[in-house]
Amino acid sequence: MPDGFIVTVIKSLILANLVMGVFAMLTWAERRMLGRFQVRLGPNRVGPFGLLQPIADLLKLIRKESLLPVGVNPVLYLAAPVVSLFASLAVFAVIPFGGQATIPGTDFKIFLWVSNPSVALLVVFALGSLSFYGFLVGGWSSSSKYSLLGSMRAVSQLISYEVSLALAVIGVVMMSHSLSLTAIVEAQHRDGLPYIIPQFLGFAVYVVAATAETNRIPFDLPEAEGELVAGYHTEYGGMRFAMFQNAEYVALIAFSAIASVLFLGGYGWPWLPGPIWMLLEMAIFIFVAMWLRATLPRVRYDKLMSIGWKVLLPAATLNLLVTSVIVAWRA
Amino acid sequence: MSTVERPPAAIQPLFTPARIPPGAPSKIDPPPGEDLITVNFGPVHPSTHGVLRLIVTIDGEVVVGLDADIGYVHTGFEKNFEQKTYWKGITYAPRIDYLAFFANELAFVGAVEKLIGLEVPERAQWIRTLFSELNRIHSHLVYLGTSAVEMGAMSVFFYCLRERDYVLDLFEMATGVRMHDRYPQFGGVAEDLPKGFYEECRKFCRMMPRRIDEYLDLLAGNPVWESRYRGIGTITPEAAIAMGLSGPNLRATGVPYDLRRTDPYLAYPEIDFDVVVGERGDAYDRFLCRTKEMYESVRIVEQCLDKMPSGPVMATDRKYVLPPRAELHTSMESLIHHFKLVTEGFRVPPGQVYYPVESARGEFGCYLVSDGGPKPWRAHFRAPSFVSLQVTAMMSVNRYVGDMIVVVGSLDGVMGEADR
Amino acid sequence: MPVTGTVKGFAVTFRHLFRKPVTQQYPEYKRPVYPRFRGRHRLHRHENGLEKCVGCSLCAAACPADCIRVVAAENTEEERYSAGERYARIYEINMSRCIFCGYCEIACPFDAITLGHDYELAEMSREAMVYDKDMLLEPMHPSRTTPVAPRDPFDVVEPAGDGGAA
Amino acid sequence: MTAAQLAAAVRSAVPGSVVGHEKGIDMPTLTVKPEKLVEVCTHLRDQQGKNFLSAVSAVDHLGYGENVAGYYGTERGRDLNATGSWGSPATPERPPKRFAVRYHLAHVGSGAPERVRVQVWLDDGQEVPSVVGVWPTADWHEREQYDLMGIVFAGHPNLRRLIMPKDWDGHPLRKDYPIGGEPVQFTDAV
Amino acid sequence: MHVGVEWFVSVSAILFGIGLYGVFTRRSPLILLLSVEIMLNACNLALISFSRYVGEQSGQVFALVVMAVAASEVVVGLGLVVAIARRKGDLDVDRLTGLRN
Amino acid sequence: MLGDWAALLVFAAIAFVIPFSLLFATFALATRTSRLAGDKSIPFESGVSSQTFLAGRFTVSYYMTAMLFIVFDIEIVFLYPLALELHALKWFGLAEMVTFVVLLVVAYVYVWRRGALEWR
Amino acid sequence: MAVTPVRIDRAIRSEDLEQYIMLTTVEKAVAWAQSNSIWPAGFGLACCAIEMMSLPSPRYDIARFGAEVFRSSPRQSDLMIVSGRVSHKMSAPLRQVYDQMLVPKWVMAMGACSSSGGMFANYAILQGVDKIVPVDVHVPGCPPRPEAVLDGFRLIQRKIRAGIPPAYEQEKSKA
Amino acid sequence: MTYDIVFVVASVVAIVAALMVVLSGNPFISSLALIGNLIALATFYLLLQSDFLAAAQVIVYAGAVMIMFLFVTAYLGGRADEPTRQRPIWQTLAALVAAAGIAAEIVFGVTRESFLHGPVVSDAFGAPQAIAGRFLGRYLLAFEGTSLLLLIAAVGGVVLATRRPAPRGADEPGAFEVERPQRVRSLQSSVMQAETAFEVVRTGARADEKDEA
Ligand code: SF4
Ligand code: SF4
Ligand code: SF4
Repeated sequence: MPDGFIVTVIKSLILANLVMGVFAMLTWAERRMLGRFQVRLGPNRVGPFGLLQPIADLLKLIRKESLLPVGVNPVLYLAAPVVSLFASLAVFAVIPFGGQATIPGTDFKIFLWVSNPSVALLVVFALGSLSFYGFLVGGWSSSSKYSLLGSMRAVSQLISYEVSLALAVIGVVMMSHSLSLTAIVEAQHRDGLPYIIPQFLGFAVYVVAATAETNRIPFDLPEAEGELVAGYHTEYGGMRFAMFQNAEYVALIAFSAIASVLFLGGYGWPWLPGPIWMLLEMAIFIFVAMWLRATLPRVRYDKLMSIGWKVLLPAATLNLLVTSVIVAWRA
Repeated sequence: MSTVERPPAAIQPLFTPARIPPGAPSKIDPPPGEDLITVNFGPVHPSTHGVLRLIVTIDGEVVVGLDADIGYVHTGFEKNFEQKTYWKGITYAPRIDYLAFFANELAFVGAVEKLIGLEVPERAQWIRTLFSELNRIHSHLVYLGTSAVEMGAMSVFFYCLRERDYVLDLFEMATGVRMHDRYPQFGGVAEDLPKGFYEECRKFCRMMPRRIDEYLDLLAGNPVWESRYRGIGTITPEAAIAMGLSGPNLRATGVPYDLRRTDPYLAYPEIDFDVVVGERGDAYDRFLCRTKEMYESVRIVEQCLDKMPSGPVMATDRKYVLPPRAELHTSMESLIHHFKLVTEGFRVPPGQVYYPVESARGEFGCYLVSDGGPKPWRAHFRAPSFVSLQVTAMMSVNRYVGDMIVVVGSLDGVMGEADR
Repeated sequence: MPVTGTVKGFAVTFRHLFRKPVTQQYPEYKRPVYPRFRGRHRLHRHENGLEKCVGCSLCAAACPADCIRVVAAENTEEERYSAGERYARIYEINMSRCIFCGYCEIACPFDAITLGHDYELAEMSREAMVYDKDMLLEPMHPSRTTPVAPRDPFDVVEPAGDGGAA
Repeated sequence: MTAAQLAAAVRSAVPGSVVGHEKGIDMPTLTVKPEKLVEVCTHLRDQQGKNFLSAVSAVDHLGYGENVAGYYGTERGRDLNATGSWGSPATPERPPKRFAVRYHLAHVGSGAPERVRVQVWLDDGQEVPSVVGVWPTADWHEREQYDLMGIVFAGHPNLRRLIMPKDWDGHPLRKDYPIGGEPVQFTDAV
Repeated sequence: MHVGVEWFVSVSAILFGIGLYGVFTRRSPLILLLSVEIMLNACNLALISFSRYVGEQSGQVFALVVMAVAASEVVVGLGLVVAIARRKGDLDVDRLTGLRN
Repeated sequence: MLGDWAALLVFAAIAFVIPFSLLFATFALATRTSRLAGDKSIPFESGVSSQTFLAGRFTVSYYMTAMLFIVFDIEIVFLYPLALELHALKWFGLAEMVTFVVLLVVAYVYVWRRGALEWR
Repeated sequence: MAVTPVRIDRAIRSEDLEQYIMLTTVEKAVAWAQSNSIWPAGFGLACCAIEMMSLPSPRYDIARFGAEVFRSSPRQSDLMIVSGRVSHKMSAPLRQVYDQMLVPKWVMAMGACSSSGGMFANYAILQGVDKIVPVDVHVPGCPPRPEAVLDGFRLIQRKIRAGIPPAYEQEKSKA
Repeated sequence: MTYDIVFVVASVVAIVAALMVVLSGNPFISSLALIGNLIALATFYLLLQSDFLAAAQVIVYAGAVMIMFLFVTAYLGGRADEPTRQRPIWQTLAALVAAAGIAAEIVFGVTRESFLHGPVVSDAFGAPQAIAGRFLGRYLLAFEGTSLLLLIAAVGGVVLATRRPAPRGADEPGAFEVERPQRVRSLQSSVMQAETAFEVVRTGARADEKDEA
């Protein structure tokens, strides 16, 4: 533990709760933003500017009845939301929000990340793999047709885009010679340019795949309301349903953070503190996600799959080959 | 498995009358002997446009069998019409197809007027024309909004509803309510247009085309939208006619059949407008037809404003028309007339009549039988959505579940009208 | 061109980001209804305080929803309610059935009943929506009245060049 | 084409089919024998260009023109069809040829619709051949009339209730079917 | 640090035994495959333990290859299961004799 | 010994505790109702569900997707080390990588041609 | 069904609701949250459904009250807006969907038809949805204009804040 | 200390999960249990300082292989469950004895000799770079073989899963392919094109033909 046990625990607690707080704010922000996109106001009554809306939602959701529909497997049914939220939340352990920082007023130095394993990028993907089970198990154990269809759809979609996602970032790995996220940030500043420029193809693939991975429009097929009512979480109500939503939003934050780290140079820019840079960069991605949601219709399922397999995968492979030639040539 | 993309784009079984499969076209059974999943879409489902129930057999993501069940908002209109006097019947009519409410009233009022041979003053005709076009815009806006939100394009929904409110403002201004207005009365319209209506309506006409441009920018140019709609639910002109489609659903196949043109009523003969037709008869053409029809409707509204003649808005035949309010206090005769018309209603000569109008969804016909009494003996409505929803099965089977949603949406069925 | 098409769509939503929301803050700001709007019914009195209604039941006969009930009684010298011979001893409207068509208003030859402009009629029980004569003679509770004004339907001024603001 | 011309044309094509014709307020009306209905319709579709079936309307003429209490007429006589009545006090004798089924046809194409009405008269319980084979759109039209009026369309491929629930009793649009509902609620029972 | 490599190997052996038991007793081809997976994983664990013991990465490389092999085996095995299911509908390994045709 | 992994473990523990406590809250704080009225616990199916639904059969496309995913996932796992060392291995590494990718492309093209990428 | 004579209980008309607040602090907080986060399940049936659709529309924007989340699964929604005429055929699905909602839940009968059958006193229409589900708020109108529905919505909010239990509780205690 | 605790927890999880795999009758549960086992194994790999392998383990097994298992279980539906007919008891017993024997022997073997722990290794021990070095050095053949193997697996999987079922008798249960008419795009499109490319409807008689009728 680079910072010692106590500091790590404190850092983890702060980070985890911060993420949950940001999630809450994000639901509010998204509702407000969508409102503005749609020439209306959005939540503005609960607290100043409607800021307390997430709290009201939370309180209400917790007070909802807890029900096990008949025919469900209770353990699996209850475990599913926990697993999805866990998997998306745990990713934040490896995301660096800054380098080493000194706590103001003291000369106590801490790292602005919880953990920095050498295979951090793989950890991200490994945790991503775990999140599949939340959806799959949730839909499976609900004993409802919509849920089951929704969960099969969700997982197929996720695994299809996971491939492209992982291939898209290989270019970054090649250029930075590292799987550690801090090392990648440093490599970008060592090379003097964010990898969005040399890796624009990879970046494009990443953005599309990440949109699909977070189940956002235009790829929100698993819960396509028009078709499957609410998809894999049709049978979940109250807080359990909210945990799925929560997982999705947290994944959105996580994917934005990773995109900032991999392609925009993360925290390493001058003038502002690292975390601020990270937040700014993440905000761009989140805004784009909202903008997409406000504009695009959803694609059809087979189109979704063929975009994943027939467009993104070749594109990512192309990116991989080109980058490898460049890297080998420059070396 | 062959490499033909399945279901291929722009391919649909060709249903000419001869080629429509024997048996009931509205129900397609799944292949026998298969252990397939049957899922109910509806009646409580976000995208079955109300309470259509589709009993769908799916094989993976593909619909292999479909049976539609309607009647979940069956309201007994036709029985109620038989029970109420003609005058009260006007208030029932708009509730049949609640999006094209004005067209329904027109059909009923027109049928009764035809039965009794009542002449409608010119100005009333123009006012009716004006409102039936505003109503068409309203209906198409709701269609566009709902079908967009089904596809996840939320903003369009909100923009459409914003404009819909402007249309309904005009309705409220002139008729007193936003939706079910009972504005056309036998012999004319209930009241003359209010002061300030022209300006508001002109403002609306100036604004609306730009807004339609925006919808088209958002949807028509969007490749995702196009891929969802192109080639889905294709139907040939022959099949469309054989299946009784009308309105934009039929026009999207290229048949320029529009009662406003072919069988003109109201002031349409004197109005210059284009009948929008599609080419391929798929969902995309239906969408485009409706959207572009809104441009035409705005044109018609403008012409109505320009050419609106002056004069009375109500016929003067005291046998059928309530006397003017002012007369009630002065003329005893009028008061007695009033009394009689309100309590008993007027008697309509025996006979039968079928009176179609072009509602936003197609040929909306009112068939009335009178036995000479003050109440219709039988009222029957030809509801375009009722007819067009029959093709859901033909259009959806062998396609993806997502396409089925598109098909249902693009047929623009209004369940109130289908079930009556 | 698919790309320009998509970009156009994004531009439209982006543009709307800077338009003023058309939302009306309902409970605080009630959008005035048009003068012709048909809302809650009112029974009227003459200036001298007598009820205009004479209990002729024309309104009940005209009502498509059959939601008016009038039971008439003779006015006596001691108890005079209306100007005419008879008055409505019971006059009730079941608001939960009413469709606000205004036929009663048309039917009434004495202008005794009109449809006002108040629409905030929600109640927690069905029984509470049966309005008796006293309630109909009273105006709406002040917290639930509605402003009326002949005014512009376009509350939001269209941005210049958008064609709306002429 | 006037009603007479049309009737003549149909007569010559399908002998013994047309039993009457009239000009009608709105469109020519041909009265046809039920047995010949499909032939007449096929002829009208193929030779007369009536390719479009607008509507199939069945009418119950029980008590038509008799001023029978309960069917129409005085305000006091409406036992059966008064709101809230679920019972049937008395029904008039069932007349012969009680039902009429009317088909509204049109030509859809370039010009005017040139509508035609074809009607058949039916006894209670008599079947009428289905025209689904002529115009597939008749599918739901006929199912609806079967459901609400109880007319049996012989040869219909899928004649089930369409609108009312599957286990519903009776055919609501018949004249001897009560209107139902319940009286409007006021402060006391009416 | 008290846990030596032998502990890892012991756990690996136990897992291998459990997998073996599954292979012997279960009749559902899916669970059969799962048991095989357990055994392969047990081998992997042993490989990696020894690799750590020796301090040389060859064992890890082997384990990686084993993983790929296992995955391929699953692909083909499950492909077989699907194919059988499509043809015969009977999924009982004891009665899977008709695969020769 | 475990270094960063221990920190990860700590965070993971917290990341687990949060959803778990939320789940617990759904039991502890939920509104209780005494009756399980009518169809309450039947899964939702547009208002006309009659019984629970046991997992039925699904299309083989899902299997195909998963299969392809395995193949490509392993490819990725093999490619990552290679990608890391590419700058050191230079042309040899490149050649290896290209061979590896090309073999997969062959598989990919085959699969595409077989129609396994078509969703049905 | 004959209507039994009822003494109309007008004790709680909506304008004097505010005097009924009877909650502890915790309950107040929960009531505050519940009233500010009502996710409606649109039960759109007929004309009224179209006006219900304009609740989230830009002009009326029910989102301001935190209620724009129209969830289509009954498990996730708190308020069922029965908007339109309920036929007998529809009443079974209606009840089932109501049952499937998780408590606390509220029902709004929007429009004349769902409140009482409206103008359709006939064989097909259920004469008031309160015959099969306990209704919290009736909104008259045909269709009620969106402001009127918002008024009904605010009535539900005020009802929650006043501590009046949802209608199904009252029904239970009556029985 | 932490190390030991983690080890004990992981081994308990691994063994219990493995037992659940072989003892549960429901393949879905078995698969999920195996995931638990795999994650425990990944923890072992971490303890053995093989970081890369731990991550690869989760990605490949938990992420891909088990998903495939679950999908096939879903695909098979109810038929995936264990057949009810049991094997003879002696078979079970024999399996138990054999399995326990092998396990015991190894455990006995390895614990008798004291292996202790290996040499102290640097952090780079389990790093992917090292593995890449090995792979492209000594084990190049294995590397190439793996890619070939993947190719074969992909091909084989597709072949197996898409092979058309043998024609079946009418009473034979459980075929999957639904025969649907395959249409050729070009022909249909051209027919469509021809049928829709006109102004007015040609169905029925034209005005001029009607007079002859
Ligand atoms: S407005 Fe219409 S429905 Fe209402 S009471 Fe008057 S007449 Fe009856
Ligand atoms: S309100 Fe008018 S119509 Fe009605 S009873 Fe009174 S006077 Fe007669
Ligand atoms: S109350 Fe009126 S608007 Fe609402 S559903 Fe009934 S008839 Fe339609």
